[in-house]
Amino acid sequence: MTVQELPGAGASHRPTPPPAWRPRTDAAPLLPDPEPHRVLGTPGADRLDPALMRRFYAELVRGRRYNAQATALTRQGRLAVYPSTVGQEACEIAAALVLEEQDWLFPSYRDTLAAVARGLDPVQALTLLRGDWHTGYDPREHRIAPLCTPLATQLPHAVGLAHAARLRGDDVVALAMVGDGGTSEGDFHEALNFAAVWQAPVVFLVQNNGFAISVPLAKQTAAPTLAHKAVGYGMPGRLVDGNDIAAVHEVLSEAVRRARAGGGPTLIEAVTYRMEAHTNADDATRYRGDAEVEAWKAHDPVELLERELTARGILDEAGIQEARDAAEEMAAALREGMNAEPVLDPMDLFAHVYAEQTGRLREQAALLRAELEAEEDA
Amino acid sequence: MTVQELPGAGASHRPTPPPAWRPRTDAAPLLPDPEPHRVLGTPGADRLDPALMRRFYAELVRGRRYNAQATALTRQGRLAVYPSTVGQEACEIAAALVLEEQDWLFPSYRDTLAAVARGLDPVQALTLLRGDWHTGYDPREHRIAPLCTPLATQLPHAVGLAHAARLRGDDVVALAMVGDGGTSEGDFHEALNFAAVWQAPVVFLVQNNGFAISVPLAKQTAAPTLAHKAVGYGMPGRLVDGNDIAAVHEVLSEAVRRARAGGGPTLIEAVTYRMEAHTNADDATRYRGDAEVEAWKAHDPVELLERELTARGILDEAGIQEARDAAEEMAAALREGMNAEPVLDPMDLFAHVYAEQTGRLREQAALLRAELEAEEDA
Amino acid sequence: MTTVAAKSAAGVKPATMAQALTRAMRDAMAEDPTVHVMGEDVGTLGGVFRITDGLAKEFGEDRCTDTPLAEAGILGAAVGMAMYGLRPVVEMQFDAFAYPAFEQLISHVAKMRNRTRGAMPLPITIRVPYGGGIGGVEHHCDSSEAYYVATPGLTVVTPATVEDAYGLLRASIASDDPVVFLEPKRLYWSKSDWSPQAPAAVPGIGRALVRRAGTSATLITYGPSLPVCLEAAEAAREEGWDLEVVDLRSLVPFDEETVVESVRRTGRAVVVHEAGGFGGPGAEIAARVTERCFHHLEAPVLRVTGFDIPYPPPMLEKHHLPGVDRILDTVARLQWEN
Amino acid sequence: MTTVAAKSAAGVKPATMAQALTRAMRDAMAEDPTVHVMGEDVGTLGGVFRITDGLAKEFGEDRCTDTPLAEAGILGAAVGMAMYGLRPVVEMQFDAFAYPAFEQLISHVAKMRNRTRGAMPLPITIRVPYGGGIGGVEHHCDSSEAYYVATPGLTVVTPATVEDAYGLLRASIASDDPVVFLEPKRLYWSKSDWSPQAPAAVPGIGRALVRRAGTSATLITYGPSLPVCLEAAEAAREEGWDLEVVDLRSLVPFDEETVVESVRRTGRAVVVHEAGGFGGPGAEIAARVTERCFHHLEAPVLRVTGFDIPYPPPMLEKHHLPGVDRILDTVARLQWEN
Ligand SMILES: Cc1ncc(C[n+]2csc(CCOP(=O)(O)OP(=O)(O)O)c2C)c(N)n1
Ligand SMILES: Cc1ncc(C[n+]2csc(CCOP(=O)(O)OP(=O)(O)O)c2C)c(N)n1
Ligand SMILES: [Mg+2]
Ligand SMILES: [Mg+2]
Repeated sequence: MTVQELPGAGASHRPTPPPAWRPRTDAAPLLPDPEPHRVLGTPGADRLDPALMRRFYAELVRGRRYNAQATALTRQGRLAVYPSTVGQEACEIAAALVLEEQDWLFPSYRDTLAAVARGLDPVQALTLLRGDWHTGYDPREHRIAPLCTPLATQLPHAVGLAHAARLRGDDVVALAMVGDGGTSEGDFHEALNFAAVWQAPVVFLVQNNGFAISVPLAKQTAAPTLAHKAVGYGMPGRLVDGNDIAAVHEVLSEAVRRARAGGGPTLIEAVTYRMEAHTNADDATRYRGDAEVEAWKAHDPVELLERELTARGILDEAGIQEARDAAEEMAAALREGMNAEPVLDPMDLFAHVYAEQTGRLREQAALLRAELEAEEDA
Repeated sequence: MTVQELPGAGASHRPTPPPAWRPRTDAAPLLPDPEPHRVLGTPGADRLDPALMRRFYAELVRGRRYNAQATALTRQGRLAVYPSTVGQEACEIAAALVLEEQDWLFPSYRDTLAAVARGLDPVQALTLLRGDWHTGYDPREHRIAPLCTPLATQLPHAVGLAHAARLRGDDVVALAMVGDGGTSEGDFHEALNFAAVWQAPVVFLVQNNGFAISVPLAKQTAAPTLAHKAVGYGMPGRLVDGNDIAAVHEVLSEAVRRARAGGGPTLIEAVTYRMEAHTNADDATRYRGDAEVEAWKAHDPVELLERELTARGILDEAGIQEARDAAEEMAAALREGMNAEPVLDPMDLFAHVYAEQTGRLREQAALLRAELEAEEDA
Repeated sequence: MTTVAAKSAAGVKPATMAQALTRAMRDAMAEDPTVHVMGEDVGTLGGVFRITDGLAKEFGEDRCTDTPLAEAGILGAAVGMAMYGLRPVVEMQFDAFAYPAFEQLISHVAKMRNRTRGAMPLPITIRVPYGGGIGGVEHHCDSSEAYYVATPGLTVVTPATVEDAYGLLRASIASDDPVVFLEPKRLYWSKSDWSPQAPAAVPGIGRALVRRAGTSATLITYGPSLPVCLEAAEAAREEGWDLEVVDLRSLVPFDEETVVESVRRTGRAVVVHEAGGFGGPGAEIAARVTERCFHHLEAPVLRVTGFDIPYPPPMLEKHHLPGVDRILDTVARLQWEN
Repeated sequence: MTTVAAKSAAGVKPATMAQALTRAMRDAMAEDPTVHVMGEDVGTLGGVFRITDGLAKEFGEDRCTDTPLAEAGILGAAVGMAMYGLRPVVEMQFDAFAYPAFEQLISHVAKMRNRTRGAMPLPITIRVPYGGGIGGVEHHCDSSEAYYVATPGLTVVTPATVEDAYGLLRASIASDDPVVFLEPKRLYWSKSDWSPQAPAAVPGIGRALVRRAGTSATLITYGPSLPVCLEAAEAAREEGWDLEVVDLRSLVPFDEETVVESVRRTGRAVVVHEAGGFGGPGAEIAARVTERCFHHLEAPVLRVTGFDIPYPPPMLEKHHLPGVDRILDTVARLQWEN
């Protein structure tokens, strides 16, 4: 075609752009307020529900105690490894408590506390880390996916499950937890994209605790905040003070409500801090100074709530003591549970690889059985 | 610690948040203008450089002819498969021409035209698609990475190469091309994140041509635009009319300049349209209607420029004819090159697997050689 | 064998493997509302090989879904769907494009049942068009079965006939375990007399079949190499060899009994597959068969496989693929004189 | 053997495999400015196993870089760096965390040289701590060598001694081809008298070594199973067997000649590795050795391997790992009476 054949030329020739051009959604409402949402210590705290707050407090104290007990168990050789959530209890507990019975929790390897706060027996929650089996509970019974070690790989699972529930017309929301480091993985990206395209009822909770083992956030991302990633998927991003349990719970509640109502997924970044080393096997002094840790101590999630509640007269000495007693009880039960030798059957190694054992596995099972019998005889 | 031990309680107790809280960058400058950048048909066209525009025009005409010729070759069985860039020539050519000699181009499987526009012999560019070898040229000689078929996997390569060049103090920018579908892959995410964290001199050009084979953009993402993904990595995102070569070139130039100056990566979404089927083997009528294609015909990249330039007197009949003649010459050379039987040595199969052949490969090579000799004897 | 004409009254007419696969999914979806098909281009387009043709139309886009372009995401989402009780059937567009999903496959799909002591099986079928011989360019012709075979928890199935395409895919979708279902793409258009109305029952997963009885030596093969082996067996008659041909049909579980029985009888064996030889499935077969047939063997078990190279470009692939001559040359090396 | 005391004057003192690996990278980085170490936590922390300890400090963060947490991104970026002429040494934090990088590994790292007719080799070393025996939980103990071995274009190396840790890692970094360098993590703290000042020259990649000469049968092994085999060989003396132990050192290229020579001499062989047996590297070794030693063999080549199951939890791993007794029981099955 030559220019002569064309109708009109010059500045006025431009046709209206084809439809694919238009941005489909307005980005503005998806962008996080760069100031993290807070409730405790702000006028918003006036609206706190005293009963819920007392519950939060009791769970925080219990969570803190659980962390201490689990770490003690590693020192006693009763637990192979423990990634502590000291400092992150507000996120763990809000995540557990925001869900309805029928909802699903997708914890990362660090989030045993969330599972415990959801009602899972602590010994079962720690089975993986004790080393007797890979998962200590029936995920379907508790609607808690197995603690997930390969980072971010649980996120597409949460999306798929939420999507499946929605296809079946069930009222189910999935809450998936991941760390700041985990956001760098391809699976994070793919999961969020699927969730948004499918408008799946799923909430992504990123606990930005400042570190991926030794790697600080600044080496992990150059984004303004992790919550800003949301807009790239077309879902809202929210930033919250992860040590303020009331704030985390509010933001999560809103996201869960949206998801439940068919409004699609939300990405939430909870800014918090890993107060202890990556795990008991890690030496945090190799990569961070005390000053930073000290600064965060003044922003402790348990204390933040305790101060608010006592100042408001919602919590008194007796209430505090009650929470501590309950926590001690849990700790004692946990100690007892973990001190009991787990009953292990080596033949389990072959029992669940397939629905039906292959011939090769039968043969290998027979070999091991013979060895074990010979050992017993000897 | 009890509340009594704490200094102060109530609304005024809140310590200033620890440093990790602050967003590091302001998101606003990273967000794309949701109106794609345009030059042709706008007052901005006044600033066009006539010589550069004539060059663009010649390349567009050549590019269009190249596409037609390549598709014709598939019908003649001279090319196994060809993914056409008809409608996308402005992106292909701007990408090639924006780079300096020492810069690197990372094309996707579709971007043979960009490689050709960069100066690669068309027969070499089509080697992969003809089927005589996987890559038809020495990437280092041309600073064109091999055409990349596994989607988005070339993006981290571009980042690594750009980063390496910067570490060595070399003035090299990498330009990586990917499709709208490719943005869904984990490698896209990981590459952009690495690029931003490393502030690597790399430019990502997403050609949003509306489809990933049969899948329209709406099933690929819910994002306002693909350029909005940039903010999640902390790099600027830009949206451009991908059929307006002057606009694409401007946006690319700016990004290349930034990268070269140490300003880090940019994500550019060029909105364009795949006018033909995915490849010659595809049947686009199964998933899209003619109306959409027709709408885009009115926005053809070659015509857009032709109209502008003729209206402005930058291009005349003679100039158009000259461009066409040059294109015909290229097409004739391409036909001739592709009609020549490629010289193939089956023993090449074993020549480049390792620097030094393993014993097993020597044995297999000997087997094939014996077979070939036996065939020849027969 | 009855003729096509004679059979057509009963709905039996030539059908391609592609059609049988489509039908298998269709029938599974019709019978079981928890079966969901998903992948790149599987919906509106019906897949680049048209294997899911018509499913989105018949069952809706929620049952046959065009996903975003991200294989780990596809398989990961399928894991979540299966956790909720669905039976996802995932299409990987080509062999090499399944690699991005390997972490999901190895670390989750293969391990979830075991991880949860059986509480959470994952009935996922992963369809992977594999192998060469179709003139495909790089990344479109890999025979990646070695990776799957070496991953405990996966069932690995590959049909070589139209009947098996239907029967094994139905069995795979019905399986409570994850199945990697390898579709020999160069057999997609192979034909057989076959009735979608009353598809012949075929032995299920884990059973090999003797496709041709013979006495001189056993060719052990599967998928795309079965027709080549049958052709070789025909050609071998001229050389005076009566070759038995065993079609494995499933690589995991591996039907040792059928193979061992055959090799003990013939005393000689050659494993044939397109995948590279080094560390390929043929290594396991040869090693195991030798272990169990040692004193019956007149010669070592040999292998005819793809070379240990990246898959060749289209113009050279004919040199790479195991062909009749290479198989016969190898049979000739089975120490007939001793 | 000289004593530690006697040697220490010459700088020879007990060193761990971990130290030798660190030293290998250090020396390579000092000699060649194009060597760059990268991975998760390799910089400031020195890696979770401390194998990169001190490198960031000595060479700066640009030479030893803490990357974002994304294995495909790490390996993909390394490909680009190698395209530009650097020699990246990539650390995958644990075996199972290399899986996200498999597409980059299989489709690019392994194929780039071949794809470009040799124009663009990729001298990348991928260090993967592998195997069990350290009480690690799920995903931290995989023996994934079967995947690497079945991928043409990759060199696959695994040291079993302190000397080899240094020598083979230096050779891997110096190689113009991509090397998957498998580090047996339970040998990280194994010790040997060794001088970082004058490390003994060891045979390079592609050479197996007879670690113990013997006459009754050959144990073929590598990496974490070498010490177990040596112990088994000692114990076997009581049973009257004099076992030869071959350490493969590199799985690709596989030093057939050394192995074949040994097996032809002893007439019996057992392959020992931690990886699962089905489709594992031992299958290739057994198949190939049988092919080349058939008439020298008194019994089929047997395998002692990990079971064909997902790696067990810490409390059960002892049942899974090939141990001395299981090796001896298997040697006993080598048909000594016939
Ligand atoms: C795919 C993958 N790569 C590497 C690891 C090893 N690893 C375990 S935890 C961890 C850091 C995780 O950081 P983050 O996501 O921030 O979570 P956090 O530990 O802070 O809770 C790493 C690298 C892993 N588990 N999975
Ligand atoms: C990892 C991977 N998955 C699947 C494919 C198969 N495939 C080839 S092109 C294509 C669509 C690509 O769409 P897009 O990224 O938009 O690029 P376009 O074809 O439009 O240029 C697909 C799915 C592939 N090449 N690589
Ligand atoms: Mg973290
Ligand atoms: Mg596209």
